[in-house]
Amino acid sequence: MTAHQTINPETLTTDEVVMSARDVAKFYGPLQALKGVNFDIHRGQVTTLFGENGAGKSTLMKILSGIISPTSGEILLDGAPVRFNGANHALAHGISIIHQELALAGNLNVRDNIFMGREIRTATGVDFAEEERITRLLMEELEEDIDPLTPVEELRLGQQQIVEIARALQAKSRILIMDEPTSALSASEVEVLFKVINDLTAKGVSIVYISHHLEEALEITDHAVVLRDGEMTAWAPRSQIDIEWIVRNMVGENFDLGSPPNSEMGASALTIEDLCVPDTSGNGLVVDHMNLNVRSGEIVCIYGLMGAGRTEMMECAAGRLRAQNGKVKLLDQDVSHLSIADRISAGLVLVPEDRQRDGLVQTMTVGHNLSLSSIAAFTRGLFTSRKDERKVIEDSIREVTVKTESGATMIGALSGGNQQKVVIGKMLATQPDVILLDEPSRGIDIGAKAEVFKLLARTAEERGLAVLYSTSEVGECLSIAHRIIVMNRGRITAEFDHTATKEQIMAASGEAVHH
Amino acid sequence: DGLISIIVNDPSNPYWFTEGEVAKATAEELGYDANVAAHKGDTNTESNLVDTAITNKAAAIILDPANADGSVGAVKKAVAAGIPVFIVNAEINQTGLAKAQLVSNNAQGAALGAMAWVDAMGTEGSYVELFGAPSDNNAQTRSNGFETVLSQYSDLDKKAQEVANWDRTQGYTKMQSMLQANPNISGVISGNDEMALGAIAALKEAGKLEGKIIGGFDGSPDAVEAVKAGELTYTVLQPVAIFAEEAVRQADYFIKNGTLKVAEEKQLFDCILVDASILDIYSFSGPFQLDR
Amino acid sequence: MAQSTTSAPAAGGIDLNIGKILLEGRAFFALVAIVITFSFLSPVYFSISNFLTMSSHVAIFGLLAIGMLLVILNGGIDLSVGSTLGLSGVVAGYLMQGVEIPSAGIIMYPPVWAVVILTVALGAFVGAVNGVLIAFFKVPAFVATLGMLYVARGVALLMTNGLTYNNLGGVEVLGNTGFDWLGFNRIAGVPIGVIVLAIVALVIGLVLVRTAFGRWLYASGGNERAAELSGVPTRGVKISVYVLSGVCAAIAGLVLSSQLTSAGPTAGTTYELTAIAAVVIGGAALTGGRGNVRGTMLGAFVIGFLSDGLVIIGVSAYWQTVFTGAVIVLAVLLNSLQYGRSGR
Amino acid sequence: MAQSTTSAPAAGGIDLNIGKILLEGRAFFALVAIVITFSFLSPVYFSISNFLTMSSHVAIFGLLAIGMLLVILNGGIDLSVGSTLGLSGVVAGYLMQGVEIPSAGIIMYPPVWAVVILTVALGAFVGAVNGVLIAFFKVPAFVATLGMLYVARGVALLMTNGLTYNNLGGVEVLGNTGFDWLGFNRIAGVPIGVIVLAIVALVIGLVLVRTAFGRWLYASGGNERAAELSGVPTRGVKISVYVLSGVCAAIAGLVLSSQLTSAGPTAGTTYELTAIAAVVIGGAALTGGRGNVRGTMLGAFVIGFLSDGLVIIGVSAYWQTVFTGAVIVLAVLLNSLQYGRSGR
Ligand SMILES: Nc1ncnc2c1ncn2[C@@H]1O[C@H](COP(=O)(O)OP(=O)(O)OP(=O)(O)O)[C@@H](O)[C@H]1O
Ligand SMILES: Nc1ncnc2c1ncn2[C@@H]1O[C@H](COP(=O)(O)OP(=O)(O)OP(=O)(O)O)[C@@H](O)[C@H]1O
Ligand SMILES: O[C@@H]1[C@H](O)[C@H](O)CO[C@H]1O
Ligand SMILES: [Mg+2]
Ligand SMILES: [Mg+2]
Repeated sequence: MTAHQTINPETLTTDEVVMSARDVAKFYGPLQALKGVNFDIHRGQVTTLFGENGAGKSTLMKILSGIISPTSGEILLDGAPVRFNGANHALAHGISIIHQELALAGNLNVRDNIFMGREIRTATGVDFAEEERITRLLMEELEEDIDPLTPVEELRLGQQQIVEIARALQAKSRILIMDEPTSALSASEVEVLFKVINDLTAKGVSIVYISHHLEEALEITDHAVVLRDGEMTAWAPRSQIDIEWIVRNMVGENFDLGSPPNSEMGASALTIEDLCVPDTSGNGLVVDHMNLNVRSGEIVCIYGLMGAGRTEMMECAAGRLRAQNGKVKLLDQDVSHLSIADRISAGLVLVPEDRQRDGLVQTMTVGHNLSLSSIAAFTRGLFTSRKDERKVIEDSIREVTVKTESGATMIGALSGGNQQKVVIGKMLATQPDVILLDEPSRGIDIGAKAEVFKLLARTAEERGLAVLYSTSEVGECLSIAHRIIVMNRGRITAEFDHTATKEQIMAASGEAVHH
Repeated sequence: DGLISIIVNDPSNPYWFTEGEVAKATAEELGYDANVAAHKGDTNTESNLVDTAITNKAAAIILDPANADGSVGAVKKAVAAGIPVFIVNAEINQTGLAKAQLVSNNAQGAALGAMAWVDAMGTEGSYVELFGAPSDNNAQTRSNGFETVLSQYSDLDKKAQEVANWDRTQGYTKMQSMLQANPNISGVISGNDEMALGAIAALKEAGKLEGKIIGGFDGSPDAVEAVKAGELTYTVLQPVAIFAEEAVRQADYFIKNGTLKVAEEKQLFDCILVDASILDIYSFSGPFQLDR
Repeated sequence: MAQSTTSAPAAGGIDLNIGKILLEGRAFFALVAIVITFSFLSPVYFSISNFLTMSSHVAIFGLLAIGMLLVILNGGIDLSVGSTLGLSGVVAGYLMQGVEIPSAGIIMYPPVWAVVILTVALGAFVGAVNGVLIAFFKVPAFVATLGMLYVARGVALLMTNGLTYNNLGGVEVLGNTGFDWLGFNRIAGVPIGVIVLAIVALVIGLVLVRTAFGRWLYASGGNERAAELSGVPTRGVKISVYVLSGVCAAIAGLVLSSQLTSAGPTAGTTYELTAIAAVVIGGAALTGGRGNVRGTMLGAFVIGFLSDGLVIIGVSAYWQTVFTGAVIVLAVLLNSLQYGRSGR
Repeated sequence: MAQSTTSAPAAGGIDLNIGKILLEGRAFFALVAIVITFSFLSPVYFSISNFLTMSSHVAIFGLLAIGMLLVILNGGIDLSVGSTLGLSGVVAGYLMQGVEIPSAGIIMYPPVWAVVILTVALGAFVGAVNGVLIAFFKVPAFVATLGMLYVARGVALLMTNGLTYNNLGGVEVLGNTGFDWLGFNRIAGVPIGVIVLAIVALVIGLVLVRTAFGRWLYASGGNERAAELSGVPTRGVKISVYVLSGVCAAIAGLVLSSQLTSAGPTAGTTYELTAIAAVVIGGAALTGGRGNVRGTMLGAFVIGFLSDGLVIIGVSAYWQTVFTGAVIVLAVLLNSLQYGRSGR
């Protein structure tokens, strides 16, 4: 039955518990996301919550922060039961949350986002000047050079996440929940955040922290809790845990991200020559005279900090962005002037960075998402063949091992990792020669990550596919890639083979190697 | 010398189109500049158009009012600005404002039509009525006129009445539905020609046009053609070309002499029945212009 | 497997599985309720002949609604369909009167098939202008088509000087007879207008579920950026839907003017609202990507059968207005409660 | 300091910084171009008295457009404003005629201030019905307000039987005179309607930039989920904007019927389209979250000054229709090219 019967957190800690969940269950229609969870938050400490995609982490946090109510069970605050009706109610009790999916209004500026719904008021309306002053202080604290009056839509993803963090900090809560606050942050930004967290805990603020970057999370955690399929499966203080412990409790076995496959390297599949992409202002270059060559069967990883230009390089190669200069060649054919669709049929495909925005059609089923790029393959004359399409879909589901009831399931019902596999499967179904993947591991759990990498390694080996992927986690460079390329400010600054060390790679990226 | 502002309802109806064109031609013939504008039945637009005429320092306004009650304010405004207003086609419910109101004698026309309708129909049978836009007094006046005559014959049975807003398409669909409910009617009486022509299309489509007595109102060119073709029994010609011209001439007289050409404010212009027998004798020299 | 994908509300269709109809479309219940109510209130309502007549009224709105559906699936809107209908009728009428070629000093009388083709081409052209404004110049669909609503209507009025073309029958010796066939004839008792609607609905339904274009349309309406990156020619799709909407409006214009055997410049005024209402009652989302032909047809029938029913039982015109509004809201209310979706 | 927030396109405003106007609003250029063109074409166009007259015409659409702006900022749309205007006028007219209380056997003549308050309350009620349908029952705004368009119009027609209330002047002895003051009087030469518009624009402009409600509105229009998660009472905001839109429509109805000294049930037909056009020409995005009062006012003036100008120079009604459509598209085309934004 439920894990809490065997593990009782209260017997394992002497620290003061400020908030706890007791036997909390949550149903979304017929789906049970939480199956009776007990969870404690300790004063002035960091409790980290680990778990696969869909384990129920965010659901639990939304309950604690008053956004949704539990189907059953109760929440205790300082030992007394509470019922929140809405986020503001929880906020009034000193609980705030950094949302996993950014909750910002892009049309408003930074200041307005931080204070929306919690205005500082005077007799004549909102005290904008005071709000702006506080915003400036927050940005200083987070060591981010962002003007409070910049519209949020003009910020890059990482900066938006900083705004989200700042908003939670501004609330000055005694309990601060951070649901994957770092998924778009650079290593140095993460460092600043950790410094802030340490200051907060020193002042007695309690933190709940969720991340799929296990190593990173281990740095600051005081207690680790593991959720699996809506149940709590393990609990331990920092002193008793390591990565292996987390992974074992999360998924039941140990994963590694694989090693470079023994594929037969063929001729060069993708050649990028002297590529330049202008930045949004049009004055500088995001991709600066870049040259790159990937052979068929080869897997190349691009490592770089935020803003290094990886996204732009890939989007330009795929035809989404216009190059200012340079050529993109596919198997010696110049594809620089082809449309996205023509590049796909020529064999060059992209798995975009933001799968919700650019990868998936939320109104369609898993099957229709999978078959979207290869409709020609099952069109007979004027019409599509249902039989042939079914085969394409079923083959894809098998090949990329999507966990879904059937192709008829709506895409939104899948977990993040499985959604990511669908985006990859859609592109693989076009039988490409080259696949570009922009941060394919963002926001997916360790198990799903391993599966994605395994899939890429296998396809490279069996089909001779050329793979180019980017990542912001060094650990992910040293997995299946034959070669690692480091990008900094639009240029390639270093190149390694798979025997390189993390320190070498990080140093070449211009990143301060911490601890 | 001077501008005459002509404000009509909606020139997408040939009746009002003729009204505007005749007035404009007359004004230009008399040496004025002339503007034709349309309020499309909206009293607000009408009031704006009157303002514009005031801005333009018009010497006179020829107005087909949007609404018997609702247009009074606009006329007052023009009068207050010292511009003489000559009302055409439809009345306003206040006297002493406009210099003249030249309208067809709708009650007389309706009675004329209804009597012709009874002549063709005989004193028994069932029928339906198509009613114009309720915001237009003429719709009620004509319907009342029909009723006065037809109710004298107890064996004439009115099965249904529908509003079709003077519109041909609405006349068509409403007629089709009424036919469903009353498949055996033998006649239709309509408040204007457009609706009657819609009803004819519906009857034709149902294969039931043969032998039906259908009465229109306006004397529009399309209706005259339909009378010639034997589809429409008659139409009641409104002398719109006559009173539109006359209104401009009275305005001209007033501008030049400062006195009224005709003392009475309300001037009714009798309608003329146009049926097949009349068309044998007389012919049309232009839309709504019957040569006697 | 993949087959059952069509159970999702996104999938379009001409699939006539009864169970699905019952589950999916509350519009279906609304229609049944309307038929039962009126059959009860009037003895003549429930008859083949009345259904056929009502269907031929539905044909006009139904044709507009199918074009509108395509546009709405794409996440757009087309306010110009009523005006395009009017303009198309007028152009057809103009062509039927004979085209004078001043240089040659002759009058050409194009045969009816040529008139039909030219009119449909005109509808396509109007749609293409909308499409280009929207896809290339990034004018919001609401605005581009609102502008076209005025421009097309104005052009129709200018062409006719407000008058109505009346003699659309053609003349035997000129070889251009047959125009009124569309509106007047019946095949096996079914009015041609209804048959035209059925064919268009069937073709578009098939296009939506069985062709690449259909899939592209659902994808670009659901998430345009993702569709583009998946190789969907999103601009081409966008322009195509407006062109198709223009074509549907032109066909509706032809059917209507042949039913009336006349073509006036004000035909179709405010029909855009009715067409949108039909699409939305039929369960499509104005945000794009969701909806199908079956639902839209049900929506059109709900509106048509309701308004004709009210006329047949003799409800006053004012009450008809009130009822129409209430039914639009009610039908969609049921849909919304079902899907729990929000939107514009 | 706080003032400079208006640099973001999102922020609303009454700020009159010339540089910003030039940069931001192409509508401003459109307006200047219109004034110059017509001043050139007609000697009477460029005069204080004509500008005041045209402004009092703009007042009606401007009031509707301000309400519409709020709704559009929220990501919605309100098609019912024209009907609400008509209904409000009729109700005001009804109240001015005296209300018979059958049980007491007397006729009550509410004073003008009471009539104004009751009418505005009616507008608020109509808006609240829209708002509740949209916020609680998740009916898409387009549909809910389309339904209301019909229902409100039908009720107005039923109340008056299609007729128009004419004697809105009131009677001295009954103590209900003064209704026509709104429409007829001037303060320092400026028509009251224009003053009412200016006050409403100023108040709403202030609310948008200076209050929490304004920020909530922009936030929930920009990203409703985010706003809700941040504790913004998004449902309350949504209902409020429809209520405010109803109130604006009621005020417009009062101003109009007092200008006309009569109230007819068909007043305001199709005005919703003009109001939307004004808002969009003024640079607001139909997707929500972007737009401001200044732009909307410019948009309303562009439309009003254009159509009056066309009448003054005597362009035919048909060409007016064509020009109106073309200007709507052109003005927005300029905006779109500037921001490179797409949308509905
Ligand atoms: N609003 C919702 N409606 C229906 N199901 C939901 C909803 N939100 C979450 N779920 C489901 O509940 C389960 C738990 O989701 P939750 O978001 O809590 O996972 P998570 O642990 O945060 O995963 P991740 O690491 O991907 O963020 C999943 O199966 C998810 O699909
Ligand atoms: N500090 C910065 N200030 C301003 N603009 C930046 C900054 N960093 C990045 N950008 C811009 O933001 C855009 C997106 O950068 P992004 O972070 O996506 O690049 P990237 O190399 O793909 O990194 P990643 O894929 O890791 O996010 C680029 O146009 C870049 O020029
Ligand atoms: O008198 C006119 C004509 O009958 C026209 O057809 C409709 O409006 C009426 O006022
Ligand atoms: Mg989560
Ligand atoms: Mg990137």
